[in-house]
Order: sequence, then structure tokens, then C-alpha cells
Amino acid sequence: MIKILFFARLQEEMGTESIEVEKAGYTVRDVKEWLADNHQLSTISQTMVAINEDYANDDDMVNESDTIAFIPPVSGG
Amino acid sequence: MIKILFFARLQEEMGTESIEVEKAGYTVRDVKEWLADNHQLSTISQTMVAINEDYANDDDMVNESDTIAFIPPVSGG
Amino acid sequence: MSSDLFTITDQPISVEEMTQKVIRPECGAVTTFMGTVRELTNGKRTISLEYHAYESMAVKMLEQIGQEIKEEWPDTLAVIAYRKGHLNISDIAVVICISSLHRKPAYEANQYAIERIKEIVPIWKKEQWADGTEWIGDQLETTAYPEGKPPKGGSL
Amino acid sequence: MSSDLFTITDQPISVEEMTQKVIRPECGAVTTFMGTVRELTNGKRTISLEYHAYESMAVKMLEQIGQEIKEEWPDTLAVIAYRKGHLNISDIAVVICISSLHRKPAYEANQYAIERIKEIVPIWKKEQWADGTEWIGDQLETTAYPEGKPPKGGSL
Repeated sequence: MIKILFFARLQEEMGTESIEVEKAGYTVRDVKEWLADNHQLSTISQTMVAINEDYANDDDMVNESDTIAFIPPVSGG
Repeated sequence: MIKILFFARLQEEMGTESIEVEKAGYTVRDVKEWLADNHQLSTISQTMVAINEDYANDDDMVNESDTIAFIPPVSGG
Repeated sequence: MSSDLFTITDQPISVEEMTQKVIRPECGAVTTFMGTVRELTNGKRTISLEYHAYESMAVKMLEQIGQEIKEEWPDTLAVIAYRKGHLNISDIAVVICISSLHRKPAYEANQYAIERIKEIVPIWKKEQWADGTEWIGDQLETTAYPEGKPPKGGSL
Repeated sequence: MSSDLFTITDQPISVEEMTQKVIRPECGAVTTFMGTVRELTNGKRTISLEYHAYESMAVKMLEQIGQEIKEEWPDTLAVIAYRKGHLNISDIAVVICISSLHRKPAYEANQYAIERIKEIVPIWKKEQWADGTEWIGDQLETTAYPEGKPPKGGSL
């Protein structure tokens, strides 16, 4: 199982803060495609991604028990 | 009469904060020369000068009742 | 790096306390940046806003910024506090304090910190506008959702 | 310009109060600079120092700096307080607060203020060194008088 976190506009689109799915072994790119196909997230390609609270690239692998977070453009400051 | 103010090292050299002298009509340059001749102030040429709290040039005139201040390099901040 | 130096809080931030954390005998300069809630943005009036954070990661990113500052300006000490939750106009959202021996690094490191916060710290603001609409978006304020919801669907 | 905004004081300066003077609904950014008394300067240990000011002119020059800032960065509001008299290590000598709509002018105007203070505000520090000597001089710290008195006489 992996945990997927959604924030800001993505959280509003999903209607939830997080989901848990059997996608261990997927790359970040794979998870994005799966989300796009299954949840019609319009802006998923524009978001940054973090695995276990560190920014990750599309090629990075999501392992069993990892938390992957989709991070829309931030607006701090 | 004009009032002459001394600060920082000049004040220590003069041993006083201010003097009053009959030098109305002098230019700043004249006052500097008079001070150099009569009080052996070593650093008078390196100081800035203010007349009535505004910075002045060597050619500016000191008028009756004016206050002229000799301002060594400042060390604020 | 102490978590006391880089914090996310739902309480008002005391500039005085933040300042005291960085003042050291060897220092001659302290710079502080405060981000406050602005009433008008591009002519629209904000009533209030809410900051939401991916909190654990936000703290980690603040610590990372502190580390980057330490490497670039070794004589500095940095603290950063970010307020989450509901804020009103003029409330302080973020405070960055930097102390250093001389003033130049204190200014440079401070400006670096706020730029990096806007790049990597996962915090978002949700604005409540006076005209009844709301907005969630990036700091460039280029994307507005006047219906209060971003559009659904669309292409990747 | 209100004299409340540009002051010389013999009391400790409250950063919190200074900040409150410049925060305005239209602003999103406040920068603060604090100059603190540094223990070591070029390897010499300071015990304490005294700031002396040509007070009436110093206030006038602070107001002038405020005016210059207003002309260069019209959307800013500036306050400056300078502490005179006896100060110990880490005491705050000067506080500059600038608020503005966005952060860039707040940083720029703040840095401008401290540079100008070091140029035109008639304030001098007299340092008491740990080795028993003292020093009075300009901010470049190029002239030292180890006997506690500048040399007398000499040429123009």
C-alpha cells in the first residue's frame, strides 16, 4: 500500500485529503497517469511531487508504505 | 556672535562642547582656519560642517546668531 | 537543526521573541522580514484568508532553507516561523529573522529565505474576497477560480 | 513628517512597537533592521559603549532619510529609532522598520536607510575595550586612539 496526499486545489478536486492504494513499485509518472485516468485531475501535470516529504522526480519509484504527496504551486509568504 | 559646537574627538580635543565667538560674516572656511590657528585642532579639515543643523560647504557664510557644528566622521548604525 | 528555529504555528507570532532567538554577542546586525495579510490584491479586496500547510514537510523545508543559508552565509543564524489557519488583514503570516556579524549577509540571507519559501515550502493560501468569491492559487496570483472551485476535468 | 516616526531615545527600543507603527492594511511586507552592540571588532573585545548624538540635528537627518525614502519608494512607510547613551553587548542601538505593498521595496529602502545613517546622521560611538583602552572614531573603524585620546596638534 502507498498513501497519496492531496493539497489545495487538488484536495478540493479529489474531495479528500488522502487515499491509500496498492501501487507500490509504480514510478511517480505511473501514479500521475493512474490519477489522471481514474480521477480526472486537471492540474496533476503542473504539480510538484514529494515522496516521504522530499521532492521527487517523475522517474522516482514509490515503494511499499511510502507517502507520495501532490503539491500544487505553493503560495506562502 | 556665533555658536560653535564640537563633537566626538573634536570635543575631547577642545575640552568643551561649544564656544561663542564674534565671527558672524565668516565663511565656513574662515572659521576652520581660525580654529586651526587658535586651537590646534588636528582633524578639523576632515570634518563635515553644519550650519543650523544643515550640512554646509566651505564657501557658506555664518551669519549672526547662527550655530555652526563640526561633525567628525559619524559612527552610527 | 533545532525544530525550535523553524516552526509552523496556529498562534500569533511574536517578533520580539523571534528576535531574541537570533541576537548573539558576536553579532552586529539582525534583519527581520514579516509577511502581512494585504487587503488589496490587483484591486480585489480580501476579507480574510486561511493558510493550509503540509505541515511536517513544511517544517522540513524551512529547516532545509536554514541549512542552505548556513552554507552560503556561515556567520548567520536564522529563525523562521509560519502561521497557519485563519488570518485577518494585517496579521503576520511569516517572520524571518537573521543575525550576522555585519549587515550585508543579514539582508542577503533574509531575502534568500523568503524567495525560497515561495518556491519550496508547501503552504497555500485560500482567500475570501469581499465580492463573495474565493481563490486558491500560487503566489504569482495568475490563476483565479471565481466560482470558488478550480475547473474539473481537462487534459493532462 | 511626524517626529514620532524618527526618534533618538535613551530608553530600550521595542521592536514590537516599531513594527506596529508601520503595519498598514495595504501592505504585505515589513522589513526590520536592528543594529546590536557587537562584542568583538577586529579581534578586540568591547565591554560597553556609549552613543553620543548631536540630537536635534540627528532627528532632522533621520527625517531627511525618511523623506528620501518616500521619494524613491513612494509606497513605503519608514520609522527609525536610535538609542543614545550607555549600551551593553547585544543591546539594540538602532531599529529601522519599513512597510510596503510588496517585499522588494521594503528590503531596498531598509538597506538604503542604514547606509544613509552611517553617512549623515551625527551620532558617534565611544567604545570601552576589555584591555582598558577606548576608541572613538568613524564607522570604518580605521582610526584608533589606544591612549584613549586622539593626538593633539598636527597639521591641517
